[in-house]
Amino acid sequence: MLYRTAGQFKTSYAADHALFPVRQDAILLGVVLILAFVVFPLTASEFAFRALLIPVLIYALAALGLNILTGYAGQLSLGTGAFMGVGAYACYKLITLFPEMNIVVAIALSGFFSAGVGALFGLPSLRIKGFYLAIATLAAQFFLVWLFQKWDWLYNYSASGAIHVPNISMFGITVAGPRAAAITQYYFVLAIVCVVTFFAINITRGRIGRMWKAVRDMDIAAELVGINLMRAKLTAFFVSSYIVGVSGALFVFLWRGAAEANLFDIPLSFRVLFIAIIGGLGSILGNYLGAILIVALPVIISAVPAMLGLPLASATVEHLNVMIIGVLIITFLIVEPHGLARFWAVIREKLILWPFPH
Amino acid sequence: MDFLNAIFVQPFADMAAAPDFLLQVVWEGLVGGVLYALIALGFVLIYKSSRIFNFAQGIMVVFAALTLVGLTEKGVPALLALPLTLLVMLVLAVTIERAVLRPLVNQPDIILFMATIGITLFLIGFGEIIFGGENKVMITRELMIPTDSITLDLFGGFVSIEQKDLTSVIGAVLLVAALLLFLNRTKTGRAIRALGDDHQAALSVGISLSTIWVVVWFIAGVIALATGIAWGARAGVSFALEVIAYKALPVLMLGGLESVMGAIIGGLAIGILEKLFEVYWGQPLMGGNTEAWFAYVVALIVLLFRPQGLFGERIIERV
Amino acid sequence: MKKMMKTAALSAALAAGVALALPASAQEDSIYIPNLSYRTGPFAATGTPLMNGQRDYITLLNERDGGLNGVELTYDECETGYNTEKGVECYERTKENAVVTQPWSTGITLQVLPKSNVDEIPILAPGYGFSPMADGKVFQWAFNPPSSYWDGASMILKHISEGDLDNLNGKKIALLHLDHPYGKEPIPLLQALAEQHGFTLLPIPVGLTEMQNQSAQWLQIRRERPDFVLMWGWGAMNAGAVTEAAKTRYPMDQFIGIWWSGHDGDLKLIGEEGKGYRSISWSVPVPDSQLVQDIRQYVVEPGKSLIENESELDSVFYQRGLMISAMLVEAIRAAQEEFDTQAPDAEQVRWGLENLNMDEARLEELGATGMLVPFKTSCADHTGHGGAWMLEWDGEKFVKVSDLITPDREAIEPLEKQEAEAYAAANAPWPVNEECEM
Amino acid sequence: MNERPDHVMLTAPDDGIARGDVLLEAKNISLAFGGVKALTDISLNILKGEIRAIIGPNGAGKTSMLNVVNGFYTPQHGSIVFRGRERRAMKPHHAVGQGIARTFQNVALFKGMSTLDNIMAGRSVMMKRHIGWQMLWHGPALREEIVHRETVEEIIDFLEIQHIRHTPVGKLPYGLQKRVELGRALAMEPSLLLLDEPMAGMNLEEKEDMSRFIIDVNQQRGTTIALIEHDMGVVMDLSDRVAVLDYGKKIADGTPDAVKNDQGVIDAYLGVPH
Amino acid sequence: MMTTSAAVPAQEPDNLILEVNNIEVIYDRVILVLKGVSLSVPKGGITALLGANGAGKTTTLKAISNLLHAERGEVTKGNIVFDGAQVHNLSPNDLVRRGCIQVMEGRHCFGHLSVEDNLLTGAFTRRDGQTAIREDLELVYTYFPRLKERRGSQAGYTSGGEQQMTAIGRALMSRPKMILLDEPSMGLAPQLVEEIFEIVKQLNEERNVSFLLAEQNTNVALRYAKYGYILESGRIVLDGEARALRENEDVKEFYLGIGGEGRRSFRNVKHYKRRKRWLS
Repeated sequence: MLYRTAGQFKTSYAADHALFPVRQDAILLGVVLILAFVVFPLTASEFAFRALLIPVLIYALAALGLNILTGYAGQLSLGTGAFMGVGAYACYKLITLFPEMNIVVAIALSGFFSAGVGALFGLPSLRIKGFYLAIATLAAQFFLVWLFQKWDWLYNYSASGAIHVPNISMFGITVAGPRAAAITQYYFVLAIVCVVTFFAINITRGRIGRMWKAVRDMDIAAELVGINLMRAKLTAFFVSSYIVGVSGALFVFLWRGAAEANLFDIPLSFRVLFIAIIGGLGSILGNYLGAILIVALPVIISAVPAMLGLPLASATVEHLNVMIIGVLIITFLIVEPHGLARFWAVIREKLILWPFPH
Repeated sequence: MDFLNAIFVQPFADMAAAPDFLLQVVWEGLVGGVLYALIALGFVLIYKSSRIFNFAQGIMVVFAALTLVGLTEKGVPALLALPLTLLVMLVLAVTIERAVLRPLVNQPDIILFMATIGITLFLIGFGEIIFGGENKVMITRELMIPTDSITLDLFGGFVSIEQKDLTSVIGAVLLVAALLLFLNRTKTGRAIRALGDDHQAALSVGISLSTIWVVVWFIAGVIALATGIAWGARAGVSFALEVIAYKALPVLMLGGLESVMGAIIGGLAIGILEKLFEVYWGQPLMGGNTEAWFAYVVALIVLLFRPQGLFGERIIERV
Repeated sequence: MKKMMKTAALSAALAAGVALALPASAQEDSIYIPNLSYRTGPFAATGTPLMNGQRDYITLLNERDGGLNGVELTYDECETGYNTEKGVECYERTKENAVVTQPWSTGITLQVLPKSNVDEIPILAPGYGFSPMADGKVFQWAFNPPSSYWDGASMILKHISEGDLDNLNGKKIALLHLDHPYGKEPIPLLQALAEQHGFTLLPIPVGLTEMQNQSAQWLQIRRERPDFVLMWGWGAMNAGAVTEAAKTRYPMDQFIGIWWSGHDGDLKLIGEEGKGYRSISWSVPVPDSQLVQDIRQYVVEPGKSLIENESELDSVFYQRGLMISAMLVEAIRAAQEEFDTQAPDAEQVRWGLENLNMDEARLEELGATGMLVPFKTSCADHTGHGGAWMLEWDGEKFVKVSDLITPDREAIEPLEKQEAEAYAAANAPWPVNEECEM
Repeated sequence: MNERPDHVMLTAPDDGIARGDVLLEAKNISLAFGGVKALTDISLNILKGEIRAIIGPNGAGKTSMLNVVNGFYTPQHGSIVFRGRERRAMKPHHAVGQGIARTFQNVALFKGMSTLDNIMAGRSVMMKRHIGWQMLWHGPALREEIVHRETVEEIIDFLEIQHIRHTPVGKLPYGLQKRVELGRALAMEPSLLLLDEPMAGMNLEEKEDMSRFIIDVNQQRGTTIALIEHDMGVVMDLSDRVAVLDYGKKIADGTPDAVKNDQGVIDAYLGVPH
Repeated sequence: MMTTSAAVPAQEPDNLILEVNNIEVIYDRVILVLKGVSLSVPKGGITALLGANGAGKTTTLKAISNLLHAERGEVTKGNIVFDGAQVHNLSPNDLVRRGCIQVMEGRHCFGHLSVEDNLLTGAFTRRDGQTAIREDLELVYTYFPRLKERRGSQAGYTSGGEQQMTAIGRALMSRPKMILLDEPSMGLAPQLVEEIFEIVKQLNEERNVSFLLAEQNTNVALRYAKYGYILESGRIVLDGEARALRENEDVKEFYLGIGGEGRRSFRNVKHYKRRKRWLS
């Protein structure tokens, strides 16, 4: 009965098109936002910010970008890491070429570079499908990482080939760079992630989202109801890569503080893909749930033996960790192939009926 | 002009000037290509029979090689370790069939693909716990693989051919021949091909999926072991071997996910071409390491013109 | 009903928030020494003996002496797999009570370096990291004793040119390096020296994914026929390179590696064929030293070591691991004495690292005669530039084949200064300690 | 609510062609897939405002013919004249733009989307607001969404599928899926509607309903309809003219009665009652 | 619609090779396709399952041969007895072993395999040795002489009729007691259809193979079958002796295409029936 939807009637299409037609959903979101904006900042330690909260948000954003491409438009991509790299390097160049540029502007602009590169590598999707396309996106992955290494202009000819985030202030507060406080960075990331998520929800439920989903569910039929496949796929690559690029910029500027080309290599792509799939393809919420599971879980698992006082070597813990993640992925795929988001949907449906069984 | 010269003229002049070196480059590429082809073959077999894009093929190479070496390190004689390793690969195949494939039957491709990444992670962790992560020496001598090298004096220079490379090439050829014989001449082989052609029909005539899957994953395991021995003899056995699996993926694009011949020819072609490109164009012009992406870009370009790959059949879409 | 739901949700949220404030592993009566180790992944082969050495040295102190001046040393490994991302996570996880951080990868060092001024935890990166960290005025919290990569490059050149770099005029020197911050580190110095002394530098990068398949790189070497090949290799790359060198018939006596490319395990892979390969090193294994005997007695025999067989005790990397811990412990000891405290904090340990004096007498007291180059750090000099020896593979083990070689500081120092200043400028505001005297 | 609401019908776009004139003409169409002939030299026309049926045994090439008409396949020979314009090849989405909509033999709905979204997808061509407005949702994008939603709701009312508005279509029974698919085609406001086996898998009552929908669409909106159907009763009752295909060739064309009594048709398709 | 089953003498259970009792099939856990279908096939009989596209014929056959599982469908109610044993939990492989094999709609030959290899795959479940299999291969060739001529060609390049023959021959190779034959006439010229059905009849008479055939071509099917069931929207709406069905007015009207008298034209339906059919 906690989740009763009965009695909530919609009297206009506008109301039916509201973000949360069900009141309880809105309340729940409110609670989550209070948690994110008030409770966590009050309670979290610096370690929690840096190892849990900030990465969860950034990874969720990257997964959201990928999800638009894979979950909504049905184009499997294994090149997410490289597109994050494009965003990060673009932001780095913008900041170092125009030191006066506001960091928000720089991050927003860097997304466009990644979007452009993404759309370029999305071109093959017009002819190639399925796994062939997935492998084609690996071409982007390997080529771009190679480029990040070889094109020394990108990292301002630094000897190590790494880029470093300088101290950047906004309104007198240091938001990026070594001097930035974790809590500031957390709020900064949270704000951007919230805004992008809001936009993403709107895009995915409107005309463009329908177009993508149609292409995903049956591209031939989509073409035959008048959807321009090329437009639909390329916008998906564009929007997806934009978000991924922004997440890449945040990844380096608001979290890592420095980066080398290898950071954007294939494990990063897979990590984001895991998040999107475990969270649930074609769901916005899923990205957050997936990120919590994939990013936070290893951190917690590695802390468990120490808490229990088990004398396990750190390497063994790490091996076990890898094994557990592997098993978890398989288990989740078996139990709920549609991801955590579907899990939540089932729970929500149960809650609507609760306490009655049917 | 200099630029064009460096691209279109100089490399060929270099090739002509040092034919022994060119031969050496081609040979190196060929040896690499044979291994790519083997890995691609493992992918193809599994894909054909179960529509699973088996990402774990790379880690299976490592796991097989590690098991072999690990067993010898624990004091098992090499000639006993080899069948034992095969047994381990069989157990692995059965386990994967029971624990992963069977519960996930009929799921979308991407789910199965993710599951094989899950298997990859599991095997990485498991392998490291059991065998440790350090670089190990392939038991080349114990397996009676010759390790000397043959130097051929040619064109006023020399071509150096490692006997173990030669052995792995010959071994690979024999393995492929045996495999083709198995696929074409035996009941199980016929069933595997049938399954690749038409899943439903194969089920309908009573071909047992679980049996075939175990067989196919086991064969993939055998191929992995062969690859592991060959590659391990070149560069030692460690988890870094896993990355060669990435090299097999463009081979698959080029050859088609379902074509055995495609995997072999694609593998050889990519092995040789990437080496030539790296040595004559990549290193002088682009700062090297082009092998990281060359195969992908070639495959991508080919696919743009032939979306079904070099050996795939034309796809006719129906509604 | 709605209210109840809200309360429930809020309290759940609070609980989650509390959980986020993870308990730190604080212990009052001990000194917490975290180590960002890597015993997994493609670099595990080289990491493991180093970590074993570091760990066993600390265990020895705790077992034999009951700690350091009565305080237990808590050695804690956090596994990074040589992965920069994991490394940073480990850094964040362990920094709370740490008196030092040992990033164990040039990539992680570069990540942690900008934070050092803020977090105020000294970075100890012996023989790795950013070479200009030697400049203690700029990098107040970073230490890379006893020699930096640039020192290493300089010493190798000095050795192969028989003392006079101008002998290299007209020669071609290849730098086979891991395409990673670590491998790229010596390039600026080598380039500067190449210009100065008229030799050609040919950097040959090996990608992380190509470590075991270097045939393209060695084909290039065969074509270019460099007079010397220097190697900045790590993990599986070393074994691959030495194997390929043997195959390409590149003369082993023209092939020299940095100290991280001198791992017994790598060379054992090719045995006899690797004979003549040299690796510069600031540590030398001394199998029967007092220290190693103590380790055997107090750590290995009671089964407190993680080593897999005793022969590992005599390997270059294991003993180097011992020496690294020895440097750290000596710094802590110095801090204890200076500040008259049992458990010095990070700031005090930093002082200890700045005033490290590992002379031969001290080494002898530690039972480690000849195991480490003697060196001395100061406020301005965070490296010590102790120099190194040349080791050569005799087919079974590495043996010392040279006297102590010292780097050509005059050539290096200006470049160090310049790079350090550039770094500070790029990371402004970056505090510079002008009080240091040279 | 026994009477169908009158305001439902979105009228077919005025294409300047009078009722009874040729709307579409296929001339000498031949189509082959890698040597296998699917269609051989087929000519047929569709008149404005009629219900035109194409029948024939399975594999006779009926669906291929529809695919040629709406641009999904490009024939090797022959051309299509639609609304007076001749063409060999066109992209399917252009065909939609010109007013050709269709349904599919094996329901080609977007399975992961709700009924509402499926039908809304049919209006993709008519929705123009760009991504900037989409992101914000409020303002023009929302207004556009609501305008089209109203039209779609009319179709939903007409087809009586209100109750499954928010159900993912993958979960609907076959008969309802067919109806949703018809709704999606209607949302495109076509002047020519191609229906590929609209009655497949339906029982008599459902067929009667579907027939009524087809007739209403045809009569009230003036939409020209071409349909493929196996149920001879339906075909004979509904259609104005019937073309019979067999082995990719046209073997008969004419009024239902003429076709029914054509000996060639009886031999090839209807079968000889023994 | 009326049911004529009462008019037929009850079939003796031990004479039945197949008995399907009130099965319900659900796809993807939500789509109810069969809503309680019961039918039976006597030993040595040819029984036809008739109905329009999408009525559930194929689903019924797949439920029996257990190929449903591969399409995310499952039997949620009822049971299936083949040759005296409950079989609805067995794998297709087990069923073939027990002698029940399906020939799928649209032939489904293995396109890249030769005709002979196609036939040999049918013997996958057999354990009685090469000679026996070779003998059966020759037997199949005597029934389908055309296949012998084409034995070496890739099945994908043979004609529709040859593929249908290959598919049936392949099923024969498993030495079945019963063949579930799905739409054998699909896409075939009338003459070929007759040819195929003649062979079915021969096999039935000479080899004592029972058949359950799903057909849209009611006309042909009812000429060869002894008994028939008519399926509509997942329910059996009519069943009876083939002869009786052929005389039935409704069947004539809806399935044989020969106009019954007094039938209401679809054009004359004046309003929609407002019933919640989706709940059924």
